[in-house]
Amino acid sequence: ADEIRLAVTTSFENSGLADVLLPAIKEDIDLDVQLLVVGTGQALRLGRAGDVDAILVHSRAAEEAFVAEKHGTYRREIMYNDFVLIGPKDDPAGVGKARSVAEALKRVGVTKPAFVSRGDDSGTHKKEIALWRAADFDPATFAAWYREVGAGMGASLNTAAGLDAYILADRASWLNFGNKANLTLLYAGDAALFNQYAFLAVNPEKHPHVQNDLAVKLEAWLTSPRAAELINGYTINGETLFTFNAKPE
Amino acid sequence: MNDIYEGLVSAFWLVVTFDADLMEISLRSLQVSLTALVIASAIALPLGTFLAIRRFRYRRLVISLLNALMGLPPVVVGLIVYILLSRSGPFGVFGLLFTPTAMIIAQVVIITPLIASITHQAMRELWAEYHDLLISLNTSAWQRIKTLIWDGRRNLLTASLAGFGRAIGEVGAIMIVGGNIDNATRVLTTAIALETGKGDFALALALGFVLIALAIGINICIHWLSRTEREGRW
Amino acid sequence: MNDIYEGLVSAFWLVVTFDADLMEISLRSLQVSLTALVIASAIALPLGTFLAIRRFRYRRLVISLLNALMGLPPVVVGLIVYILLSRSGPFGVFGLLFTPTAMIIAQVVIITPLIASITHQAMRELWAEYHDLLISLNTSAWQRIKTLIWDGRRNLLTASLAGFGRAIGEVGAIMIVGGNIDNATRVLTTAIALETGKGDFALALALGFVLIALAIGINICIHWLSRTEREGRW
Amino acid sequence: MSTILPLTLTDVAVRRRGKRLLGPVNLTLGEAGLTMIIGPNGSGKTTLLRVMHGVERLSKGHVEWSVTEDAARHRQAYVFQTPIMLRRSVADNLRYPLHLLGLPKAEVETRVGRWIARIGLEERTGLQATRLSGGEKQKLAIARALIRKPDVLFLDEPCANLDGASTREIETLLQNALAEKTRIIMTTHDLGQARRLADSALFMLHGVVHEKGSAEDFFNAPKTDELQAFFRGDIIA
Amino acid sequence: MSTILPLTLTDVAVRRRGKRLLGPVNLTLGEAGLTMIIGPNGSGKTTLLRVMHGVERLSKGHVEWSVTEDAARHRQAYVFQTPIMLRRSVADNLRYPLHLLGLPKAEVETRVGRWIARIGLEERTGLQATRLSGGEKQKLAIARALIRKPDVLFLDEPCANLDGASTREIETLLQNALAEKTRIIMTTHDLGQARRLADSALFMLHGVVHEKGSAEDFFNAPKTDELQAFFRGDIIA
Ligand SMILES: Nc1ncnc2c1ncn2[C@@H]1O[C@H](COP(=O)(O)OP(=O)(O)OP(=O)(O)O)[C@@H](O)[C@H]1O
Ligand SMILES: Nc1ncnc2c1ncn2[C@@H]1O[C@H](COP(=O)(O)OP(=O)(O)OP(=O)(O)O)[C@@H](O)[C@H]1O
Ligand SMILES: [Mg+2]
Ligand SMILES: [Mg+2]
Repeated sequence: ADEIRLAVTTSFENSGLADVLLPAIKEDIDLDVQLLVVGTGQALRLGRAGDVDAILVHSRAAEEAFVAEKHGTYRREIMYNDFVLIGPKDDPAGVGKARSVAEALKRVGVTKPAFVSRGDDSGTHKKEIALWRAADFDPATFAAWYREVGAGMGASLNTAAGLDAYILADRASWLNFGNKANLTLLYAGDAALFNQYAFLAVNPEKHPHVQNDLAVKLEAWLTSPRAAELINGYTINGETLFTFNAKPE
Repeated sequence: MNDIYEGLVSAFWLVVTFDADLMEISLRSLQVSLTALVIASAIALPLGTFLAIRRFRYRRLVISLLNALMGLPPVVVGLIVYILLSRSGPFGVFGLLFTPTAMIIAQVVIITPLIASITHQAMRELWAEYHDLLISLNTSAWQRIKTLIWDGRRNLLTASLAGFGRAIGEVGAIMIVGGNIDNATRVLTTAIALETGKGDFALALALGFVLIALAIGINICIHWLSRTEREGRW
Repeated sequence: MNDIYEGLVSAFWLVVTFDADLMEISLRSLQVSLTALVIASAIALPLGTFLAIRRFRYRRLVISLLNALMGLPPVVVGLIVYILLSRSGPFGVFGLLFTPTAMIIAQVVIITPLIASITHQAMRELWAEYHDLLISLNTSAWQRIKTLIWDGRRNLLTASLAGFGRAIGEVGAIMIVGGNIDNATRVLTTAIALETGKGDFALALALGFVLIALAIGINICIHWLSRTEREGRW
Repeated sequence: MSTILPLTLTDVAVRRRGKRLLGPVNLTLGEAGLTMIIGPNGSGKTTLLRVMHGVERLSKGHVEWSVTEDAARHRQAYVFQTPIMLRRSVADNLRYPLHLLGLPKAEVETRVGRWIARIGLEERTGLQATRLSGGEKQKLAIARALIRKPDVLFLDEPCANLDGASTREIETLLQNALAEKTRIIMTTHDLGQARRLADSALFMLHGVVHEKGSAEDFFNAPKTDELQAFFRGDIIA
Repeated sequence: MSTILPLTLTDVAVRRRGKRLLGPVNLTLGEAGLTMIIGPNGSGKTTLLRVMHGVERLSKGHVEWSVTEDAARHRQAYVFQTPIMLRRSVADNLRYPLHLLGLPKAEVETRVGRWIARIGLEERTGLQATRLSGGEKQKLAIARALIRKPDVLFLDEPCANLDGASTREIETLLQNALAEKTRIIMTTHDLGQARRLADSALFMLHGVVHEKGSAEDFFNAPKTDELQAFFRGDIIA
């Protein structure tokens, strides 16, 4: 079978979806997908260096820059999931009572309970900053209750669990996360929390050795009805994690 | 390749401009690693020496175990310390998780077997030399250990430096128990891991070069202070 | 605490059921670390011995440097090896990135200074003992190195075991250059890091215990084979 | 001062890897005087001495003093055939056993000063002991043994590397110690020295005590052929 | 067989930390015979011997053979005052220098077998050399030196720990070597041995050659007061 290298973010890997998709890909198009699980920035770097054939990330601005620099020819949206606000069960900030994510963050910003931020420039981190801005806060001015941990989604959740802190996570990572401790899902559902994943094949003109044909094949599969069925059908504890939204070409 | 060059350049600028963040995390790195080194040495030097001088039933087993513990995966040490120190763990009440203290504890666990093993090896020769005399003088076990450590202090340098090296370069454990929290528990290695994850390889390398320079500086200082080689044979 | 207990239990079950995945990544861990150990030893044992026997102008500096390199942060080594092996790097054409070979290269870089330093320290005493005789017999540098390594082979055991320990427990570098690709470059430590990230502490710990058991097993085997202590003085 | 003697060896044997290096030895050493152990190379003199002092593991039998083992240990000193120098200065080598005894600092310094003068190493006080010449090391080892004022002193060829004058000095020191009731047990290959110093003597051969007696009988009227041959300097089968 | 002699020492001095251990020494050693170096402990005998052999770093002056340094090195052997045993079996200790010479295996084994028999260690062949008795070690070190058939042989108190018979044997071995034109330079504290063996002699005192001469003059008509005192066994200031 052919092998293709795909760099993905930790949040995608942590969701467990890969364990469903990869065997199906192998079966359908006889392709071994080798996943490199790294930070968003590192995934884009691997693509820029031509060390992987394609990337699957969720950080629109960075993706567009990647395409603008001609490292990729286009980005193809595949699916989305959503971000959720996690926090301690007793919810001192009252996030659970909020009616929008902006309100939820306002409550946090005012009460100043422990809050863990990814702090690693990842898609999730960028989203979190954008949400704070939308709620009229500037995270750069926050005091010590706002902890930038500079780590991946799983590590950050571990830290939040240890600190009994609030954190913004993607739903997939949260559902798959084993060390929930005293944490619980407090707020979800605002449209502002949508999290779009996109597939970018590395530009073969820049990197002649990349296996663009395989990347195209993979992209075709990921956007196929078969993928839609698997992605939409993937659940944990009865909850759907991802929504397929690739547009046919 | 370019990244390496850029890394060197930005390392240079970070250092000459006395970058405040860099200073802070460098100092924290040093503080954590040196404290861990002192504590681990205080345990490991006598322990390794004891194993060199004392024959007991399960001695070989203990030594094999110690050697094996040199291979303790830092991530696992980090996890166990995390579990013990977490709120729901037995030592949760002390609130040590995500503090430099927790990082020191993890590093002590990691480097103690290494220092003890090297100490054991270094002390065996000296003990073979001193064995008859110290037995003849009817010394107690503790007196023997003190004598060997003192007269073999130069041989123990490598043990301690190896421990320091492992501590200052370690990232897996302290990431878990320290949390890499900005302005609180971020040290050089966790910062490097962070920048690597961000894809900012040049900055990661710059920090790496600073760390290596720090390690080299400390080693040269120590060698100079102890004059290890100065009095050696020609 | 519960996690630790669960970890032990699932470690037990993973092992007794000969879990296929576990076998595969354990074997890969061993293969990578042992290969790295052999290569690093082939470089470091003669190098360390050479530094013990030869006086040259910058000898002390070289030794300090070697000691400092014991503190090479694995992440930085990983990064540099990555940059060199990357498609856009100088050795990109070999396509070694994200293969076990790349992991071996990174580990060799990490453990060679450690083994060489401990070797240097261990060989100094023996050289002091043999010095006059080997000079008197007009031996070449290479003959001296061979004689010291052979007659001091027991003292070198700790050096090699320390190198092995560091290699088998290492995660930072091999994560970067190996990529932790399932069925290709996943080893025990990277699998542990992965499970930790998922918050599955019990599984992470289980893998950790398997790794520790492996390290202990290997150490006991080696001790038993080399009978290090068997002929010792009483 | 009560004595820790007599010393009794009962059925003592030392085996290493199936080879018997010593034994069976049955022996009682009385309270006073100097016992000289002689014998060819490899006959077990050193092993016997080490067994008596308790630094060699026995394969069989036992060694007893008139007091408990621990009490006896404190009051013996041993000069090894190859001097063992602590990697410290000459003065610190002499201080070491005194510090172990917990003597007051002033007392330590007086004794150390006196002994350094006695062995003529005033100009080497600060030198690392391992750098001394062969003979100087031997003298230092003897001083380090005598400085504790032991009741029983074991010496294994103490004068092997000494010049004539030093040998004489050491012999004088030993005679002074004998006069102060120190019990001395030593080996030598210098038969002249053996005659000069011994009150009683043992002849070791192939790991056993082949002949023993008071100095007079032993040197003037050796009973066994082997001892006679040894005195003639012949090779003994 | 061309000889590497004479050996010339020009203005040689050895200083360590500001102290002069040896020198200035000016000396020429001719082609044949046995030169005996005697002197009190710490007078510099060992240092002088080591300087001649080239294992001691000079602070001043130079040491020259009639051939290049490298050629000379191959043809000397040295027996150290404290025997240095390789941590190998007795037989391997003897094999080692022969392997270095690259001799064929059969030749190595014959020589090793012969020498083990000569020093009477047949029953110790496989024993780790470090476990030998003091005298056995010394005999092994001598055999290891002679087994290479050196042109020049340095011996530093080779008989210090030997019994009478062994001393005699070694003296015979040395005389045989002399008969085969080996040049021998040695030290001893045994004045009897010095007289028996020496063709010429040097008296070391305080790091310099205080008196030298042919054996006859040296032993029977010592010129300096110090040497006379030394022969009497007196202490020399
Ligand atoms: N492990 C061993 N196996 C076999 N033989 C051994 C072992 N250790 C020591 N020996 C032998 O035991 C003998 C006794 O040695 P010992 O040192 O008592 O002799 P010694 O009488 O003091 O001789 P010397 O006069 O040469 O000092 C020696 O011949 C030595 O080779
Ligand atoms: N680094 C040093 N500094 C000062 N003195 C030293 C140093 N090294 C050696 N010495 C002294 O140099 C002297 C010369 O020693 P050497 O070994 O040549 O004497 P020797 O004549 O062989 O004595 P012996 O008969 O006791 O073997 C000794 O007195 C020794 O203490
Ligand atoms: Mg002996
Ligand atoms: Mg000497």
